[in-house]
Amino acid sequence: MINSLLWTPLAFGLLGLFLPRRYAGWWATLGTAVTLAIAIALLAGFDSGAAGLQDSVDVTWISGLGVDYSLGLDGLNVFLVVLTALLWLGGTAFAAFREQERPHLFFLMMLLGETATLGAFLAQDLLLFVLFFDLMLVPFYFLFGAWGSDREGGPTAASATLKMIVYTLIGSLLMLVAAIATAIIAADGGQISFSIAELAQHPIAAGSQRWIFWFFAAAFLVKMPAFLLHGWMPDAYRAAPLPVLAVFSGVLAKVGAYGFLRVVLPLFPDATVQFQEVVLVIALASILYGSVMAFTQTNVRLVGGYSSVAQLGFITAGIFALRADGGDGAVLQMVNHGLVVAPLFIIVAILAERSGTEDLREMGGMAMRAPVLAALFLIVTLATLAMPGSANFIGEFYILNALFDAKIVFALVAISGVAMSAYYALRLYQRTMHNRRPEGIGSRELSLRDGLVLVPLVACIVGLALYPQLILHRTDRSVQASVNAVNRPVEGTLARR
Amino acid sequence: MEAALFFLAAIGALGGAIGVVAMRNPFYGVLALIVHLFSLAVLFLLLSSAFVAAAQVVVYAGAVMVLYVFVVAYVGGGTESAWDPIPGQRFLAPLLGLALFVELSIAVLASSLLALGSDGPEVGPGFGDPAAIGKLFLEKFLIPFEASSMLLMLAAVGAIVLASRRTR
Amino acid sequence: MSASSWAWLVLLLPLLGSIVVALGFRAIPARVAGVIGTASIALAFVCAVAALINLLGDEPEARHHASSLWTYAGAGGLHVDLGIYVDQLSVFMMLVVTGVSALIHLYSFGYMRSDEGYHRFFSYLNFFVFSMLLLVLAGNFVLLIVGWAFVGFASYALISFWYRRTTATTAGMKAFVINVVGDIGLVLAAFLIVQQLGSFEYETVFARAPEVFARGEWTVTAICLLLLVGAFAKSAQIPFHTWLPDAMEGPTPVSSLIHAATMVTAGVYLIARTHVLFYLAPTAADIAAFVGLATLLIAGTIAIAQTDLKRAIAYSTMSQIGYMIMGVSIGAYSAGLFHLMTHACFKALLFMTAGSIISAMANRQDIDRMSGFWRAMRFTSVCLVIGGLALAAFPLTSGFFSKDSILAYAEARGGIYTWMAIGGYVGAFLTAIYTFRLVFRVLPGEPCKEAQHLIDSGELYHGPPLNPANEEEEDTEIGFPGAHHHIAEQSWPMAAAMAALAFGALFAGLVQVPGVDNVLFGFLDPAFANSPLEAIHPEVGAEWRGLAIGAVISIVGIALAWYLWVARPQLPALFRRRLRPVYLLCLDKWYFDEAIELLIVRPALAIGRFANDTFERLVVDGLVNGTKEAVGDAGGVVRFVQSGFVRSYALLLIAGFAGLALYFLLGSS
Amino acid sequence: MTIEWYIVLSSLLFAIGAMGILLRRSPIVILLCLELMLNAGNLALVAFSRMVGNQQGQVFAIVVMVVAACEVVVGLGLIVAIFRRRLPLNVDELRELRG
Repeated sequence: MINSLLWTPLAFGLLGLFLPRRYAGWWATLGTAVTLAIAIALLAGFDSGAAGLQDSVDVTWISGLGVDYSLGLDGLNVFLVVLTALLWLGGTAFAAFREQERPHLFFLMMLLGETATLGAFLAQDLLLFVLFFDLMLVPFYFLFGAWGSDREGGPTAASATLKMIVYTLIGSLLMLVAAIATAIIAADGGQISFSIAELAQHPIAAGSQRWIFWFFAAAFLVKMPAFLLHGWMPDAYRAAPLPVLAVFSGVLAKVGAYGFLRVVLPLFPDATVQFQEVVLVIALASILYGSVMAFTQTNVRLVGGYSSVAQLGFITAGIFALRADGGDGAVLQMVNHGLVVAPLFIIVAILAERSGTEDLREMGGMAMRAPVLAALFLIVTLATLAMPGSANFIGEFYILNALFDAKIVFALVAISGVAMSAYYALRLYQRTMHNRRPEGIGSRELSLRDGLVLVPLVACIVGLALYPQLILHRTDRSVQASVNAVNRPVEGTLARR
Repeated sequence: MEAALFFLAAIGALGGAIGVVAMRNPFYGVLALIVHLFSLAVLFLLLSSAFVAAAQVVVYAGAVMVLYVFVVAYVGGGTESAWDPIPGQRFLAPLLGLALFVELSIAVLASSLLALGSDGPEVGPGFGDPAAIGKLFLEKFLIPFEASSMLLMLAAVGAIVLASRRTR
Repeated sequence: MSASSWAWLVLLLPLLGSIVVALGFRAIPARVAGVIGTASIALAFVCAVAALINLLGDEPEARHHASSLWTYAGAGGLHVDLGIYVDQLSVFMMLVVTGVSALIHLYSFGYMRSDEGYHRFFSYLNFFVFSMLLLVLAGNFVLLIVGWAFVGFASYALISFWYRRTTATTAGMKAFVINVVGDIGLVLAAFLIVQQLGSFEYETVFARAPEVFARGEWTVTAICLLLLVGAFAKSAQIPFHTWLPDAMEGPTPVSSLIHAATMVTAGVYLIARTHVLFYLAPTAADIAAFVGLATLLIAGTIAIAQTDLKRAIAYSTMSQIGYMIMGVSIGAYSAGLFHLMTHACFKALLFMTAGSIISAMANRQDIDRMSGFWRAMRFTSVCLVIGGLALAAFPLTSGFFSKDSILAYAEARGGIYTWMAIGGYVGAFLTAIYTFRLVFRVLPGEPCKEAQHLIDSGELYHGPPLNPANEEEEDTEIGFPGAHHHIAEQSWPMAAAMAALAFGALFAGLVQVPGVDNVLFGFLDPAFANSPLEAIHPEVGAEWRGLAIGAVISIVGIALAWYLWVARPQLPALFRRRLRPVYLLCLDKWYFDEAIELLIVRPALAIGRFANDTFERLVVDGLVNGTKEAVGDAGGVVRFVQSGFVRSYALLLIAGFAGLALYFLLGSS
Repeated sequence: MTIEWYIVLSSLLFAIGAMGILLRRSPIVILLCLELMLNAGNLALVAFSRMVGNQQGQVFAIVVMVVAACEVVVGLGLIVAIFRRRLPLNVDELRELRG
């Protein structure tokens, strides 16, 4: 089951190469739909009472190095897997509704991206995780570089992509080194194993944890991206084709946050405790900086991009509150943010089609003849600003509550990001949909096809708003296991000091 | 007798090798290599490896060298200029060659291979004859054998593709 | 059915109405949408009455029920139910909200008739009622916050309902952001509450609070101050009030419903709901009372100087809510709620009459242009006078009894609260003056151009639609407007709604006449029985003394207004010249907007610009470029090696091999 | 003669071949030098085979010859292709790998 989940997209992608160009997009959409069906079936069979892995696969892969082909579902990743499948379906369908250049390759890359991302979420072996984490880069490198748009007076798509790749690759290489070092140090001359579960049983010495922690953190923080490591984001976001950006921003950023919960907390508990406040400072800086930037941007994509920086800051803060409720909130918020940001970029694509520009200052009044689009956009906007009543609010509420109990000062600073998010999200909505309509900006209703993509996503937002417990209930056990790994050695650390 | 033969062959091999490196004209280089290969064949015989020696003569000195001669004749000799565009190459290359020789020699001679100082064990008359080698190839080393046949075929195809008169 | 089942139904009906109208915007004709919207609220009112009857069936001490549908969010030690809490307070609020809302829906049915966004309007309006009911019915703090934010959103959506107006969208944004600040206060309060008391549920929190906190302890004070941030933002109390006057950009029924009768009183409800905590935090309660007092005075002075009809009424709303906040903060819970109820009636009525007049003025709101409407619109004028009398607390109107019950309590509590009562009477004097300033400027005299047109032709005057805020010509393409709003005289739904409210404005006070009957307090008081402050009751004699003072103040104020604006109309201009600084201070709203702009908005934008222009370029990209240069330098070395000469690669290869061999040789010996 | 002699001779030939590769610029000569190195390896293989009294070394000497033959074929094919394209037959001027 889990194997078919992982490899279905790639299989469809490869088979799609043999179809006529016309059908490549539909075939890819079918592939993502099948993947989503499998993911939902897995979710339906998910036992929320269990903390451990479910549906796991564990095959020895490279026995000499102790690398296993090991996949598994637990509360941490089950919803992220479903989210991945869902957003990929949306993004692929949205792309399939439009003419693409070289459709075979485009959709192959999309589907390869899905397999890689699912692999990163599912991997239970450190080296396998690193492998998939890096594999994710490959399709997006091509998608951004080859199908992206060059910016007048700015960098070309290729150079923007190169910047992104250099950033993330540096992080990835550090992570690779760190992963190998972890396994070797943990093995201590014995049989090397990369299994995350086994490594968590024998945490390595606190001294080694320190540098390894930062190597992993570098990879994850770049991916998110966090403050000061986000330099690649503006150029890459401006260059990326929007359907691809929807899945990229919706899912790939979460891999970084997920990595903290899956790898860093259980494997490097001492370093996590030691550097908690440093990471929190980075998270806070991301929240504030992302928010401030989001409300000064004039490019619609960058509003979304910087708001993601802020949101990922919240998620990081939730994880590094090192409390169960913070972790729960972080996982919930990862799903929420994915669910929100993907439709946001799809809407941005629709708006850009209608107005011929991506500059907020040149837009306006588009709600006029497009009430359905306006309503959907409004819901997405409200969810983006985490209005109470949305699942995003519950996520932020949990995160901030944990932070409030753990480090009150950080919580007080972080919460100002909430007010700013209200401003930038509404500003985006107002400047595009409301006010007077400049000449030459079309106000057309959502087409049925785009509606088919958007409405289900928005329905998911509304559904989760009514019942966020759906996620919280299933993640709680696993998050606690992950967080307890940190809190267990706290006393030991204190004693050692 | 054996020693004399060895020294003769060794001098031939060395001379051939130096000739390859030193001759300005590739054509002479090829001829020097042929001398070198024949000398090596003699050395192989001294090491009671009849089949390898025969293969050396037939395959190398025969077939391969003919190819070289053809190609050199085709592309023309052409001597190299004395000036070397890479700084330091002239100076470093012999140095490294010397270093390699010294290191290899030390590595082998200083190793604790006991039989190194001997002539080797007595071997029967069948040692190294085609039958023995063939038996090994077809039994113990079947996979390398097949692999090398595959390699040969690929190389042949590759050479045809590379050298074919296909205009773009 | 139990009271809580009825309450669920009350909650459900407006939501259903909203969803049906929204989804059926293509299928349902506009009129039907209006009927659905209005009927769902009217049904909700009926259900609320049913809930009341059910609740009255219980013993007074047992009149509270909690009910929950499902676990909304429960993990990691937190637990939130989707639950409601029904007691006297929530039933009372439910009745006020659904009752007034039903009438305002009816009014909107006529008022918005020719607006293009009819479906949207009713959908939003129903959603607002749902949100408000969620706010008052919520059974825990998280759900309270949800309702709190929902009404904020509904308010935003309705303020910027005519989204073609840039002034409307800006005002909506302002209201929303200030309300979010309030939400944050509540969220932080909820964090502290769950940290200290371990639950969000009202019942648990209020039961545990007296055990956990000592009176005056800083934590409970902090909780209450944070709650106050939320309450002030929502109830437009200083310094969070600046959004309310701007919110008048919305259609008039919205001003009537949200920004007069219901939403802005949420802060009052909140303080009443958490009175247990406020009792434990006397400092916070006093701060709230003082802010209420300050607001009622400052807003009163501002209202005297305003020339925009709706804004003037908006400032009077702020002022009246100041009374309520003061009341519930000092312990006059039932009295504060009493004033909330009467205020809902007469303020909604006043806005409706204002809407009627503005329609007749072709959407102009400047009272300097208005006069002589008494002859043009008799029904509207009568309603305006009734509303004005109730607002000015003219004897025997509803406002008369409710305002004085607050002040009488303050006097009875003594100490500094006596001074608050005096401040309250000063405020009442101001109220009478500014209210009748409006009445006397609009009604008597020679009819203005628009009024004359109405008298002559019986039709509304139609000018080119202008934005009342900045006199810009409106973009009438779609969404806006209102060239054809309607007036009460010509639209029976509007007239019916106004008549009902006028009845309430005149007689609602009679439910609670000192020494005569005790219907309202008798019902509400048990809900506050757990606060010792509830035990203080002003004596009947003292109350009547207060009523007498109130009556004198009211009549004197009205007379003064008559003298200034009817008998000697040149006097106000003289005052304006002589007392120019004071006049400007009032006209410019005490410069709160400017202060907020200077202290918060400008710095935030400056930081944003700095981040965008400087920081991003120098530090973030600088970091990158620095790295790039470092990589470039390293690349120079590599490039030297990477010369493209195959032979130098070979050299390196062999050198590497030789080096490796050397390493092993040295290592083995 | 003892095996040592053969080994030392093999090392010497290998070093000469390596040196030749480093010094010469004509691709043909470089190929020839490669042959030298391969044959030096062959000599070592056969010598060790004799030393151990085991024919496996000879087997691999023959495999090396096969590889050498392939390399020659491909290498010469390349040279012919270069010549056909009228590119200079000088490895220093074929510098596409420059970074």
